[in-house]
Amino acid sequence: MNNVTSLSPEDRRQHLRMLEALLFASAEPLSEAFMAERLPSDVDVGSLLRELQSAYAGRGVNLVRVAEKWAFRTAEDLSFLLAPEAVEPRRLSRAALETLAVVAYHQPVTRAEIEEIRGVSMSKGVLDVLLETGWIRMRGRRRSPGRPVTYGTTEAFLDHFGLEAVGDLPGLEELKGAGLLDINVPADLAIPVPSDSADLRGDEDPLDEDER
Amino acid sequence: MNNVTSLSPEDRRQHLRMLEALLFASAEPLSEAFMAERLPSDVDVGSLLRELQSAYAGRGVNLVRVAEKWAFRTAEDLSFLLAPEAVEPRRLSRAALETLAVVAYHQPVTRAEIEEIRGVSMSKGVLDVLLETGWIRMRGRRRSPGRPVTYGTTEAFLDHFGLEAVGDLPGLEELKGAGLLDINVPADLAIPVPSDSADLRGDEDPLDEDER
Amino acid sequence: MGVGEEEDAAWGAEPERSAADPTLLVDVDGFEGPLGLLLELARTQKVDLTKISILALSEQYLRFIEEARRLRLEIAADYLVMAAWLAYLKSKLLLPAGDDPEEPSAEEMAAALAFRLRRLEAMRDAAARLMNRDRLGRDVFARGMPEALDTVRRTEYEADLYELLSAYAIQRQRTCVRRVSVRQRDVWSLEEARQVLARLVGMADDWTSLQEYLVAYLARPEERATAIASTFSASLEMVREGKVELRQADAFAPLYVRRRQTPRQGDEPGADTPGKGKP
Repeated sequence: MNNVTSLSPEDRRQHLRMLEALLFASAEPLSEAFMAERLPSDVDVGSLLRELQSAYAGRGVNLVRVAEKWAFRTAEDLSFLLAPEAVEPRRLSRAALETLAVVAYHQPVTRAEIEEIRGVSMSKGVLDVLLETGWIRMRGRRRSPGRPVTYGTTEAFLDHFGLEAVGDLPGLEELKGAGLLDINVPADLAIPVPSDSADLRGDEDPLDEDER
Repeated sequence: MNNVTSLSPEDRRQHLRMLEALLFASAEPLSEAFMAERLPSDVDVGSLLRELQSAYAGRGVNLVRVAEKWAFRTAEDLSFLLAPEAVEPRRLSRAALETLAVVAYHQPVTRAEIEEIRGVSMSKGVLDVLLETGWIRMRGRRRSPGRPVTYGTTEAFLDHFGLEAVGDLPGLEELKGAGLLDINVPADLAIPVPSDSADLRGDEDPLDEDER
Repeated sequence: MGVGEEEDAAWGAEPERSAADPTLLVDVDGFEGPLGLLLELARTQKVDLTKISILALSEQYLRFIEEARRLRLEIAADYLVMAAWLAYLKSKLLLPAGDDPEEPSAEEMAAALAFRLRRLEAMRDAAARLMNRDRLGRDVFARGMPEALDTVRRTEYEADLYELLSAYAIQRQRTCVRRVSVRQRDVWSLEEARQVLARLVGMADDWTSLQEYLVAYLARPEERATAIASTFSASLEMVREGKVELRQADAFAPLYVRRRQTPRQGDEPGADTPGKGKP
C-alpha cells in the first residue's frame, strides 16, 4: 500500500503496539483480517506483522504463523523451562498416531481408505479419539456409493504441531515424489496432495445438516 | 548482587528470554521467588525484571507488578482495541420521540408538565432512554412543591438533529407550512420558543450535588 | 491373547518394539494388522523395502500364521485373508506367467504389496516425525492469561429532525382534539338527559316544571338550550314508555312533568300520548 510510506514513524510504532497488544492478549491465533478490522483502515497489517515477527525473533516469545493466522508462542528452545508446569498431554496410541498421520497426509480421506492404507480394519474408537482431540474433523461426504464421510485436519492440528499449513507437513515433498500419497495401487497419474482447504473437493458433498 | 556484573551479555539476554517465556505462558502472575527457582542460581531476578519492565514500557504489552508478583498485561491505553465497541443503531420509540420533542420545545420542563402536555402518563423508562441517548439532561429543580427535576436538551441533541440552536426549531406557522400541523388547529395552541440556555431560570434551583 | 482388530483403547502406551525381537509373539499381541505384521517381518530381512523379496516375505508370514494356529491362537479374519492372498501370490510367483491379460501378473501384485508396505512405513515415519515436532502445550506455550477480545455492544439511538417535529406536531394536535371533545360533553346527550330525568322524576310526585328541575342541575347558562332540548326529547321517550306524564298549558308555556300516577292497563295502543292534554 502506498499510504504506508507516508505514515509517520510514530504512527507505525503505534500500529505495532496495537498488533502486539492484540496478539499478546489472545491465546488463539488471529487472522490478518481480524487484526486489520481493529486497526486504522490504511494500515498494512502484513508488513507490520513481519516487522513484529523479526523484532521478536530472538526473544523468549516468538511471533509464529499458524494456518494463515498469527500467534505469540514461547520460544521452542525454552521448553525445558516451562515443561515442569505443563500438564503432560495424553499419549495417543500407535493406532491413533498412524491414523492421524494418514488423515493428515491423505486428506480428504474416508475411513475405508484409512483402513486400506493401514491394512487393518479400524475400531470406531480411534477416529472418535482423534475427533475429540480437535485435530481432525469430518469434512464432507465422498460422492461415491455409500456416501462415506471424509476426514481432514483442523487449524488446531496445525497450531498444535506448529505448522503454517498442511503443505509444511514433514517429508511431504519426498512422499509425494515417491508416489506414496496415492490411495490407489498402482499409482494414478495425478499426484495427490493433502488439502485441508475448507472447500470441498469435486468428489466431496457437504455433510448433512445434523452432522456438523 | 555482584555476580550479575560478571555474566556475559549473552547470558543476560538468555535469562531475559527465560523470564519472558515464563511470564508469557503462566496463567497467573509470578512471584520473583518462583522465577528465581527456575533460573540459574546466580541470577538477580529483580534486576532482570526491572530491565524487562523498562524494555516493554512503551510497548503494546507492559510488564506490571501485581500484588508482589509480575505479569504481562496489554497496555492500558489500548484497551479500546481489545474490547472495541460495536454500535447497534436503534430507533427511538414513539413515546420517547414525543417526549424528546416536548422537552425540546418546552424546556425546562418537569415530568408532570411533559405528561400534561402529552396528555398521558409516562413510564420511567422513557426518560431513562432519553437520558441514555445523551440528548436530554437534568437541568435543575423547579422551585415548586416537591421540587421536581427540570429537563432540557443538550449540545449532543443539537448536534444529532443538525440544529445550530434550539431556537431554530420551527414555530407554529412553520409547522403548519410544512404540513405537520393542521391548518385548522385552534388558534390558542401555543408553541413556545424554546431555549436551552445553561443558565437556570428564575424558578429553577440547581440540582443537588450528587445528582449531577 | 489374540491377533485381532486393534483394541478400542486408542489412548495408551506404545508397546516396546524392536525389529530384532527374537520372538514375534509380542507382535501377535500388537494392534498392527496383517500389513503391519508384514512390515515387521520385512524389517527382519534388514533390506531396503524397495528390494524386498515378496516371495520370502510371504513364506515368512505364512509360517507365522501356521505357528500361531498350532498354538491355537485366535486369529482375526484380516490376518487369514492376508494369508490366503499371500498363498495365492506365492503360487503365482512360483509358476510361469499366465497369458490372461485381464489378470495382473504376479510381479505386478508383488509390486503393489511392496508399495503398500512402503506407504505404511512412510505413514509410520510421518507419525513419528509429527510427534517429534515442537508441540503446543508440550514444547511451546500459548498465552497463559488470555485477555478477552470481546466486542462491547453499545446502543446508539437514531432519530431525525423530521421525525421529531412530526412527533411533536401530532401529539400537540392530538391533545387539541381531546380538549375540543371535552367541550362537546357540554352538549347533553339523550342518554344523559334521560338519566337525569329519571332520577329527578323520582324525587317528586307532583307536577314539576321541567325547567325548574333542570335549572337546579344546570350550572352554566350556555348549557341550558342543549339541556332543555335533550331533556324534552328524553321525556317524550319516557312518556311513550309510560313512565312519566307531561303537561303544558299553552304553547311556550312551562312544561310540567311528573311520574306516571296510574299504571296502564295492558297494552293500550294509544299509550304514547297519555299525558298530553291532561290539565
